[in-house]
Amino acid sequence: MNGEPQEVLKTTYREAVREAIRDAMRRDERVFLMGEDVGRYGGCFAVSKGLLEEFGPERIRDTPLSESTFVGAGIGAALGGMRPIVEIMTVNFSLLAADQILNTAATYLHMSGGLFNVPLVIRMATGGGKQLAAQHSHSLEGWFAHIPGIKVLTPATLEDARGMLWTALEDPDPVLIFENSTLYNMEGELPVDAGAVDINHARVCRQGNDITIITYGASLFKVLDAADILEKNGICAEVIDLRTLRPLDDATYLSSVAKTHRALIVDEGWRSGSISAEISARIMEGAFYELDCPVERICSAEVPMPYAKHLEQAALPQTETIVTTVKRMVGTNG
Amino acid sequence: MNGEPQEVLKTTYREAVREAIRDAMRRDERVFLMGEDVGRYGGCFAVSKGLLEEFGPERIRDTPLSESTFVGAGIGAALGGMRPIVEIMTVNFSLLAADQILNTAATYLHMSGGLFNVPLVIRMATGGGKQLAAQHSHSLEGWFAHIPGIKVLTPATLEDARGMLWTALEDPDPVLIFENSTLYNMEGELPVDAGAVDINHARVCRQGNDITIITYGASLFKVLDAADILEKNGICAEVIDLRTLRPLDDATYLSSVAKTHRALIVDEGWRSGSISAEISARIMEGAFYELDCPVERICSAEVPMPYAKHLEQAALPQTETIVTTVKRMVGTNG
Amino acid sequence: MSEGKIIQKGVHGVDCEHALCLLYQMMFIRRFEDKSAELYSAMKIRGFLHLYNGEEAVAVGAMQALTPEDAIVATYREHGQALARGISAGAIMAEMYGKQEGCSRGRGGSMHLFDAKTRFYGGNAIVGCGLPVAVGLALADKMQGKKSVTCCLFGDGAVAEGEFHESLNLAALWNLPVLFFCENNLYAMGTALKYSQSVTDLSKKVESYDVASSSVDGMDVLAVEAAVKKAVEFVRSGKGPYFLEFRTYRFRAHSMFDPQLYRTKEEVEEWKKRDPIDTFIHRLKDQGLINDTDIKELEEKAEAEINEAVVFAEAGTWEPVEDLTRFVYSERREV
Amino acid sequence: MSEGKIIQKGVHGVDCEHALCLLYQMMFIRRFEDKSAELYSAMKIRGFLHLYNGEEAVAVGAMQALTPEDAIVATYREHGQALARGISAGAIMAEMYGKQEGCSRGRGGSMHLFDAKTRFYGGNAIVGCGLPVAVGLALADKMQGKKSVTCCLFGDGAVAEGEFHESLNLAALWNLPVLFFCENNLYAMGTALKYSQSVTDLSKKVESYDVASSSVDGMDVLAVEAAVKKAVEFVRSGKGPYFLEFRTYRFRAHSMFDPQLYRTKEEVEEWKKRDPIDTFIHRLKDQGLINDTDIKELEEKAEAEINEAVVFAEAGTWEPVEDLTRFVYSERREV
Ligand SMILES: Cc1ncc(C[n+]2csc(CCOP(=O)(O)OP(=O)(O)O)c2C)c(N)n1
Ligand SMILES: Cc1ncc(C[n+]2csc(CCOP(=O)(O)OP(=O)(O)O)c2C)c(N)n1
Ligand SMILES: [Mg+2]
Ligand SMILES: [Mg+2]
Repeated sequence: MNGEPQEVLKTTYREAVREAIRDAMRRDERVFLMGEDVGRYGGCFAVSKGLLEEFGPERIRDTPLSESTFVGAGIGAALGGMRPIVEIMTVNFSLLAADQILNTAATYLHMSGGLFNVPLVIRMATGGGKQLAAQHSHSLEGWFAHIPGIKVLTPATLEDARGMLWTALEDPDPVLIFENSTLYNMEGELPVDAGAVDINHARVCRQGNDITIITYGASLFKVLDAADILEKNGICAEVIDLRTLRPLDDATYLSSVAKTHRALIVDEGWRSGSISAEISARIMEGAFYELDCPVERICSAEVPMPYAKHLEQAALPQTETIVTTVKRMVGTNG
Repeated sequence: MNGEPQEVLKTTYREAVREAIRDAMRRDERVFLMGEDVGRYGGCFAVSKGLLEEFGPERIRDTPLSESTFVGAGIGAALGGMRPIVEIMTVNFSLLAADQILNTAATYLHMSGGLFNVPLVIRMATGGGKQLAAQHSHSLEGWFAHIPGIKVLTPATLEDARGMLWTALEDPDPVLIFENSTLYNMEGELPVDAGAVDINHARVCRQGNDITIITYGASLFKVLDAADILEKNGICAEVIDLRTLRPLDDATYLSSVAKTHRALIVDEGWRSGSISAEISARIMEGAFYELDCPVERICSAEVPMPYAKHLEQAALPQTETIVTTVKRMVGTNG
Repeated sequence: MSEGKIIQKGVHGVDCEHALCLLYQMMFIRRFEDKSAELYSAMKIRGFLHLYNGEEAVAVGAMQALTPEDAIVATYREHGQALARGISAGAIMAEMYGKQEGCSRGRGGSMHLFDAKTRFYGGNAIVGCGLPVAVGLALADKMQGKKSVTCCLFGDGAVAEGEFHESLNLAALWNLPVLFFCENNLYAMGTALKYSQSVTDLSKKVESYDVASSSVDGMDVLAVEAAVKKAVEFVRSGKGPYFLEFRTYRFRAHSMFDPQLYRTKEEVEEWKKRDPIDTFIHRLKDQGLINDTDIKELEEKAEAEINEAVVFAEAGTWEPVEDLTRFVYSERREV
Repeated sequence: MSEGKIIQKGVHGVDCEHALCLLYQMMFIRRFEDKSAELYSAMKIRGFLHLYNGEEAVAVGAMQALTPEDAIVATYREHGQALARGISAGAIMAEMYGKQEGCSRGRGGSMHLFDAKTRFYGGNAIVGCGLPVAVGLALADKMQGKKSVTCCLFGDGAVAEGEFHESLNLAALWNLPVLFFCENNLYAMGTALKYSQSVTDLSKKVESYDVASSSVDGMDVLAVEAAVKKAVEFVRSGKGPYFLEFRTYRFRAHSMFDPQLYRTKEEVEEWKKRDPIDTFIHRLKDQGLINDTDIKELEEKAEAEINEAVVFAEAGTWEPVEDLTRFVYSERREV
């Protein structure tokens, strides 16, 4: 890159995802979008607004409420040479398609001894924070990351919202993309020529020496806020956006921990059996002797999400808790 | 208990589960069993053989292949005052009912603000080792343990196969019981008056000072075999059967680690995001300063289960690996 | 209203008192929904809010034939269903405020109204998930020798879900006392029925399970009531499940986030001519059973009651944050 | 067989060569299954083994009308389906041995036979899971302007699954070229159809999606062939999906672990009178198209071929354990 300023555009996370879909549809006629209300309604989060008009009902397909079948049909279409993007409105409804995801999409390549791969992309909105209560607020991306055979992406930034889809579509295997619904309105700038991004590496979003804070998705911004506050308190946190939850990029966070000797994981999923447990276990296995104090986790409380705002906010990881926890941890000597 | 020898009976794990069901059906007329082929076929693992003849088709209900609906109907029946035992043939098919388990059974009490609890028991066979390949060999009990609102039991012994069901039926909330299908033929003895067992505590199956090996389900026996071999090598392992994966009994394994200063977790689930990651993370959080070396995990390889026997066996945790790993770990000084 | 009218027999032989009661309930629901929308804009209510305007006749008509022992499994568009079943407006409003005086302690919100006394099992927000639960409730009642029926409400969108098929089959196979009540408002969010069903005549599907069914004008509260009475009798007498399709229409957006790109204003206006409240008033007036003063009285009564509900909700208290993880597991053991 | 016979026209105008080819395929499958059972007892084959005895006419008849461009989604009882589609007996046998020369490299086993050349997409062991996949394959073919059809095989048990309902609806709604082939052998494991369906006439269900359908005697290979030909023509001409019910019967146990408590020996014997191979031989003999020597020849040929397959499997090699985690993700990137 030379020194000239890159041309940038103001945009939102929502528009970045939409632009990614549009771009994919234009580039590759095998790509199509299918899901509930992606067409005539314009997408339940307005992500696909306008795409029906641009690409027509053959390529922007409204489906009936049949999650298992339209996900399975996505698998079939992928096997048949297309590059489907299946939208499950929110992760909460993905449970109806759990069988197709785990038992079919994730196993096809293996059980056919390598004959049939499934180049399918499934997008879904995820996360709490909008007072949608117990059946509409799950953060199950870490849970899905348990499954071998699929990849799990969690774009937090505009760059990733814009760029991960294309990389996912180039992937020969099933990729799940989780868009945290609280991010859709996030504004920012993107280079006009923004395009595909790498999905194999975590990203160090902020350099620091005192502690490594590992996170992903919407929590990234709480962590960055916390890091700002901590800086004012003389604590310099290194912040890592995992970006991809499966496969995990161990090297990035392990080498950070080798530098900072402390690690905190912030994760909107329920604590027990979360992806943050996995990362803690891997730090245990890969950087135990580097640690000055135990790795800690800040996760969502282990409760189906309550509706009342004060309870919901208490259930989710918060900047303040991150700040206090880090202060305590950095105060600790191993 | 006095010194008199207890009267015992020879039995198998299968018979112990059957006896537990029979006992429950006799004691409480609200109890009934429902699932695929539990009646006329006699249960796909012959667990419920003879029960249809004894209790009739009203209480031993063969269902159509409709996992989501018969699990949901179990929830409804529990809400309606019955004490259903729903059998999902194997955990592999439970994915079709994942929505009812996570979004309904686990949330009802909470989203109704405590009004409606769901006293439902779901039993399923789990595990690999029988060359059933990629769609029939999952060990998802640890994965289900991520979900708040349910309890997860994994009986490994005859006592627990016999006793956990009754305790589960007395529980006001949904309980999932995972029976490892390789155990059904296991023989042993049970007191004639064997009955309900506690489900809140892990069990120290073998005392030792050199290392704590934490496991559950069918792996318990591989671990016990390994402990025997290790003993001959002068290494004395403490073996813990978790018994219940949600909620985890932290006290038992943490106090053991405080004694042995080393811990290994053996778990038939896939490694990433497994229950063993959670335990490792909790040891990190609760006993870091007690550790002489990093906690390690032996899990299944992250691969949909291959059919070929040598590959399947290579994918599963094995006694030999446990022995080598422990030897290496005990050789390590922190 | 004047004493005399109450004992008069009116429309279809329904007595006037009853007709007014139906009318009042519908008006009440309408006003309650409008108030909810206002309070949403005022940020007092949050989350998803799905209003029932236009569909009032369904819930009001349907609940008439049920006894307190019967069970109800409702959807996320269930304010009207809950009110018609007799859950207090205050408890519902407080719920939407997130107060612990709410019918679900503020844990549920608009989509999760619950009530034990009236056997109101939610407020369920996963489309179709209530169908199997209703089958199970009916099974429990039947196994216990009770004469109760379970009424399961769901939308036209739910018909596409696999659980619809599984639940109708199981209820029919086991001859269970379930009332399947489909509120066919022609849209599932922005997806018109014709884009989600290869056959839009839903009774065809139901036949294939050997479940008795009929379709009813869901904009006519008396037609709904009559149809439900028959269906309840059928089910209660042990003849197995019954399916009723209520042809209705949602006047407002799907939820508070819906630009309604998928239908025309004209279509909505056309349906509004069949407004279940206006048309019912018209009929009652035609028969000389009520006059404008009566209506005004009813409106004022509803307004007052709803204001009380709002006052109740406003005065409600927040559950302490320390209690966050309560109600994940029960606090007592069963026996 | 003597030259002359081959060109003779026989039963229903089917030429003799073709009839013999059908017969041979059925005999081959039968012998293959018996051999598999033997090898299971000899512990050469492990896992679940679901045999096709009694149902041979379905697969053999069905595959006749398909072209190599058509796709097939099969079940876990699919040896016969795979053989009839043209996957080599050696590759299947080696698969069941767990050898890397198997059609799925020994990773799949009996329940997961795959073949790219013949577009044979498994071997799927979750009941019903192939239905949506078939819908998607048909969608892909249609969107790419291909004239292919996708044939989805499933059992009567699968009809109860929600995915059946969802998939029939979607295929009909989108007018997709799917052949839904239901092998109705009256049982799902030990559950007779009448215990799993409120309406056992499956064509009733299919009507409710506006999907064309017919029921065929699955014990008559010529009837199957004729019905499938018509169905394929219908689907290939763009008229949408087609549902065929094959009425058949499984002569053996569900799998190798099945005491068959749920049916009587008499029932099995009754059905065996309709053995698709015996009855076909009988007809061919009646018409003087073959004699005992011919049959013996065919039997010996099958025996020899199957022995070769076993030799091939025995000689196969084990995939190195070091390769355990291959085929979890693809080894190349797509373009
Ligand atoms: C399983 C599932 N999929 C998707 C959604 C998102 N969603 C909420 S309401 C709705 C439309 C349902 O339409 P219908 O059943 O007709 O009920 P209506 O809203 O018209 O009353 C959808 C798609 C959901 N809640 N659950
Ligand atoms: C979803 C699911 N539930 C249960 C099973 C276990 N199971 C395997 S085969 C079978 C019976 C299926 O019967 P049917 O569809 O009629 O096929 P058939 O075996 O008769 O060929 C069952 C219940 C399964 N494999 N998948
Ligand atoms: Mg609707
Ligand atoms: Mg069958």
